[in-house]
Amino acid sequence: MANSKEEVILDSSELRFIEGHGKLLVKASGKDIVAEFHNLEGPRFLTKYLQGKPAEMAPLVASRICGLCFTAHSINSAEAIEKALGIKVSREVRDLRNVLYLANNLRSHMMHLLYLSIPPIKGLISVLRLSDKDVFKAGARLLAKSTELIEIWGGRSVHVPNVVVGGFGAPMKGKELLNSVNELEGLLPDAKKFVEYALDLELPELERYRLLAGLKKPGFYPVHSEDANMALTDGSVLNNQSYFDGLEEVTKEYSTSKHVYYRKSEITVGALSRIMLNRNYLSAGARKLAEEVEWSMNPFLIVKAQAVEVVHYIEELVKQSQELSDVMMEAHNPGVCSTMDADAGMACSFRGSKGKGISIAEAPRGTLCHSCEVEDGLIKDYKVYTPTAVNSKSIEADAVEMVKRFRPIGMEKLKFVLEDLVRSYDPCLSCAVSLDAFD
Amino acid sequence: MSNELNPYLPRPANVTSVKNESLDTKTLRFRLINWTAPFQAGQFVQLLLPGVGEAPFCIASSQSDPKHLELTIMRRGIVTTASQYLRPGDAVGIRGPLGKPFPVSAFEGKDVLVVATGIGIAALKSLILYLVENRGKFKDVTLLYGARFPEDLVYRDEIRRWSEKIKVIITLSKATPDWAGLRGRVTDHLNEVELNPSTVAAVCGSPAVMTSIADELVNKGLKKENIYVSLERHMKCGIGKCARCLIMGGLLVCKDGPVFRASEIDIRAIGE
Amino acid sequence: MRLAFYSLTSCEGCLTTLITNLGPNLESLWNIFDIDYFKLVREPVGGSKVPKADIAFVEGAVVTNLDRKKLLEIRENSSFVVALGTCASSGNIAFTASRGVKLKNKKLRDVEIFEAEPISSVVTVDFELSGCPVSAEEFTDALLRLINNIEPIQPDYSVCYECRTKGNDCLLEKGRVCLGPLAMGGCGAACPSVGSPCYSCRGPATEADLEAYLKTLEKKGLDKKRAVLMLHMFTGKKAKELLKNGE
Amino acid sequence: MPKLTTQDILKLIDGLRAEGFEVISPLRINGVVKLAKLPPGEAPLLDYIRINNSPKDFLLPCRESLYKYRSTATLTSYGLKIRFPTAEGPCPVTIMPECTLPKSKIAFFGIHPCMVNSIRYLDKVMLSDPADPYYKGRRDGMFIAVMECEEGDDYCLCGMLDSYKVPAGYADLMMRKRDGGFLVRAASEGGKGVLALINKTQEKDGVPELVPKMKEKYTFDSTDEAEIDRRDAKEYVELCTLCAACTVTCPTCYCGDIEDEFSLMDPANVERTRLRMSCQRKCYSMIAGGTTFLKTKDARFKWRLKHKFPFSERAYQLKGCIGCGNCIAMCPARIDFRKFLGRREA
Ligand SMILES: Cc1cc2nc3c(=O)[nH]c(=O)nc-3n(C[C@H](O)[C@H](O)[C@H](O)COP(=O)(O)OP(=O)(O)OC[C@H]3O[C@@H](n4cnc5c(N)ncnc54)[C@H](O)[C@@H]3O)c2cc1C
Ligand code: SF4
Ligand code: SF4
Ligand code: SF4
Repeated sequence: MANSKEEVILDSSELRFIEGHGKLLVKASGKDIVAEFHNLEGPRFLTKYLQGKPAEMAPLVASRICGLCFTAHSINSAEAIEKALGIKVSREVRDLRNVLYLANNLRSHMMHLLYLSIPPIKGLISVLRLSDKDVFKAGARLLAKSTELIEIWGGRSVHVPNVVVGGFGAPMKGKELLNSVNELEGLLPDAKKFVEYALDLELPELERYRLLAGLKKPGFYPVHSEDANMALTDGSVLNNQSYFDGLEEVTKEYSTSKHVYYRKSEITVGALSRIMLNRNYLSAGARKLAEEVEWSMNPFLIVKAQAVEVVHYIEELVKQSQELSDVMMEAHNPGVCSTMDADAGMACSFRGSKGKGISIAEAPRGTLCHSCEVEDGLIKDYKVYTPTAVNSKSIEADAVEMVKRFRPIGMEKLKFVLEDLVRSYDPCLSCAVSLDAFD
Repeated sequence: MSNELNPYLPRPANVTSVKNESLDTKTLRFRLINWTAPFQAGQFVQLLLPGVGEAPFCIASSQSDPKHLELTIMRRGIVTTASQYLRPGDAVGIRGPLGKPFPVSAFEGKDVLVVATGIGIAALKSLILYLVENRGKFKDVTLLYGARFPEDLVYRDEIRRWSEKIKVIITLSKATPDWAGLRGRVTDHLNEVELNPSTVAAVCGSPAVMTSIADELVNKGLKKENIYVSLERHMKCGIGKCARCLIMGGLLVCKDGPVFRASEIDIRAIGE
Repeated sequence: MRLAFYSLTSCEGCLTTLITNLGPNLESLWNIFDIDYFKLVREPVGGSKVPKADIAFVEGAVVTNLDRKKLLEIRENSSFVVALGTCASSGNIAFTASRGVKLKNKKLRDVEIFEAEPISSVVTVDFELSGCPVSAEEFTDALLRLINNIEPIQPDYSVCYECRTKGNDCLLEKGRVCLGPLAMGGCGAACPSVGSPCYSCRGPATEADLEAYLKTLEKKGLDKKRAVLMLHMFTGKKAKELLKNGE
Repeated sequence: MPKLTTQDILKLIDGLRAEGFEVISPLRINGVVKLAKLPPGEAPLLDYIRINNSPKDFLLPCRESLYKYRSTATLTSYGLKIRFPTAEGPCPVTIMPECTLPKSKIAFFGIHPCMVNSIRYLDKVMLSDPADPYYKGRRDGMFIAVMECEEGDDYCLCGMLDSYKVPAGYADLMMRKRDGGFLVRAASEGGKGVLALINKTQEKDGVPELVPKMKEKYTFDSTDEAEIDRRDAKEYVELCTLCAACTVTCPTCYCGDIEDEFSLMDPANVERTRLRMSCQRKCYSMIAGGTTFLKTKDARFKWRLKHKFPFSERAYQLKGCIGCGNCIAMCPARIDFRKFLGRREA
């Protein structure tokens, strides 16, 4: 609570280049330094809205949580509902969803790196001022391509209607999609150019120990896969359910999002955690790039981790699409893509079913959990744990550490570095808003 | 690509002069660049303003000069608003002449009554000019022109000149106190015109008004086939391919009109 | 010509749509206009976060006290305000969802929340571009018309019109409730084209006839309650008006 | 009549392709039967009743560019401005439209007689003086292989409009079902030439006319304008939501709109585009100032019928309705104009 001795030493005012509205406040009270990561974005009552609504509405509503990684939210939500209702989707659907997830993460990373994180690190007010025009063009091409993939697949470039409970609404446009993926392969040189630019960035040093967490599955670099476990950097591996049960939310009176702790302590999720945990399973090109970087628990490195992942996602997309080309081309057989009988009213087929479902996947910003409870085809409870909420605690702790170490360079300068720090986490404040913060 | 082969293509023209007629109405004069538009009274053109769009307008100049066209345009929508800003020298595109004219030879040797309300007079101007220029061919010629406010009256100078050759009656429905002339609607003043069963009438105005004028004329003993109306509809292609200007009876305003005999169409249909 | 792009409470999907779908055109947007602020793309230097603009595009619904304050400031500094997307034009899901929510606390330290409103409930809006998300094409078209003093046009057709133009099979025939006949077109029937029913994310069509639509559902033996539920989802305030007139 | 195997059909199609035709035929795409460009190697769907679109989609596309021209739009320091108001002095540019007319050779393979009649109707409209050059460019040199129809569905009404008869000069090949296969005969010189490719010669037997069975029979009393006006349509259109599916899917609805389209990349280049229009839409009959001539649902419903029957008969001596029943089958409310115009027979 407000202490008379507390003194605000840094107020970022509205954070720039960030999805949503927020600010960072650093206070000194005596010798202690406290940081507050404010989420100022308003709630949109989405999870509340879902209560009492037919189960198949969930992916549609969940999609609106975020305008950057909407595909992740739709897929997670569809999967949570399917689990709650005991619907088994075909292997093909799962594989295809995994590929779509890759495209989503690729797009989100490109958007974040290109428009949000790199320009301010370079001290620019917009990516359009980037002196190296080729880098911008390369990045823009990649972003456009990944958007195109999502559009062909999802039926629209933002808020994809094709991801539905039970699979996909309409069969894939296989040929179009494969052509597009092949063109993506042609963009690898562009990607390398862009990624190298990102890997060359000079970043501050700020190592601080904390637990990193992410999905882990031997032999894979998991993104979206139902049977992957959660792993922590202390070596523990747990199944999804116990990770989920270990999550706990804390309300802060300054933020519209809650802070999420794992077993009462701080963990960090996101690209850096994934790299730290699964580096060996990166695709060949990405692994090579990853070797050039000295990885440590420095949050600024998240930007580079994302850059490495960009190459990984492209290579994986190409590889997995080729493996799945038979499935994709089978456009005439809707059964492959959906376990639902599209012709029967879906709401009716869920009548009487009840259950709980959890879906955990590696969204661009880190591990994303959707959980739901369904009764009689209607949603009883819906919860979303976003990576940003999980990372909030780390952001604050890092900010404190930063101020402690670098205070001598002056708060005016530090302000920009601190903003970069927050942005490294690629926080999405719109996603993180939780209505429960008000309860 | 020549326009003979592709009737959708506009041909170039320049604005040569602009005349303010009233607050929201201007008469624009165009010079056709390397082409002519031999037209007859009552026909219209499609005017293309580059980057804005196309709209149909009746030619409001004398058919004796096919190298120049005049259009009187009232500000109403996109094209008409943009046209208010045209200045001499500006380039536009014109397609036309389009539509069927007034069959003026059938008017010869008869009394002719021209009834116009509001901007409708623009559609009748070429006819009036023809009547004035060939005054000897017709018996009594009367122009009955109604508007709302004194400011709305257009063609003031011309009307003064015409009135030397034909009878002109002007009436205002919302006249200001200082207005010395007639008041009321055109239908109130039809009595002032001597009508006989062979009188030919040409009418243009807003849809509802045209219906009541035509009705009134029929009541006064005019033959339906001697009453001509000039209609307005949403029009896009101007050559009968888009069916936007289809009216009752399956006629197209662009091809079968804009001039119709009241006997060809249902009078009530004019306003519907 | 100065443009500005703002975001209130939203998912920022509309601005993202513009950014990604305009692609290389985004750069030409920059060459043609003075853009002092574009959330996610260009941050203002120093001074006000709400620079003077000729046309301001505002995404998002008004939920918090901060939104309200910002919006008033935007109105004050912009000659023409365009609501960008369904959040801004009808309040989106939040409009319905925020009504009837009981919270112990509606005020945090800096943030106070209210029932969600479209921006037109707070300030005068000059034009609305609907859609969740907006269509980049419609945005471009509207922008080009606006700067030429031509009033942009809202589609006067329904989603069915586009759905049928694409030659799709009708979902109503398959026993699924689809709001196509009521919904304003312009999205290219994105949802029905992939077999998902239309939820009318662009608001009601100009001549939406709710009564006839509900009777059609009845004739087909489809669930009317569900249609009303779906209608409430995106269309927020506009659905409320439509239903009021319909009853 | 020679019988066709699937192999023969593929050969015929290859023959057409070799002559430069773009083959369009019914196909099942994602469970929907519609006319589409036939991919090489694939066989057309010949056993079907209803297609979701019609030949007009290929002859009179939903969106087509008529011509391009440079507008007076300029980039100024103040931003982009199309030069109204012309603050910078008179505009020096002359309008020079550039256009390329389409030139294509289309072969419709396996369309039903009703659809053939729709092409005849569009021909009447679009080729009457002055001919529409865009339509003409697509239509000229067309090849039509007709699949005769044995039985309609609940909504078909070609039986009562005689539109199952293929008009003279509108078929190159005639095909009909027989014993699980297809019989074929040439109906034109072009057709004979293609048939020769598969070495099947024409036998000279008389072919009996095939009259499709109608599931529902109606008689129309009169389709006069006065009669349509006299009748009360309110009860029929009560359920109409003005979604315009009836006109969109009607093979003979040709109403259009023309608009200027700009692009942000190059605003000085304007494209004049032709788009589809529908009499069920508000702006169809709206004139400047907002006056709308067709205000109500029943006025628009009647208008559609008047355009199909009396108006078309008057202008082109041809019914505008070819009896495909699409407007009934595709209407969400199943508004059935047959009931309005006529009586159902037992
Ligand atoms: C044969 C003929 C002769 C004419 N002669 C004259 C004349 O001599 N002088 C004169 O002043 N006028 C004349 N007119 C009327 C003139 O053509 C109209 O005023 C003009 O077309 C208006 O064009 P606009 O672009 O200004 O209006 P628009 O902006 O096109 O407005 C037309 C109406 O249609 C609506 N509209 C337009 N496009 C769309 C769309 N895409 N979607 C939805 N709604 C739309 C608008 O809301 C408006 O109500 C004549 C009309 C005809 C048919
Ligand atoms: S309208 Fe939809 S896409 Fe746009 S900001 Fe709102 S939720 Fe996002
Ligand atoms: S699926 Fe929906 S949008 Fe498409 S025609 Fe049917 S009701 Fe209309
Ligand atoms: S009016 Fe109906 S039945 Fe007649 S041709 Fe058109 S869609 Fe077919």
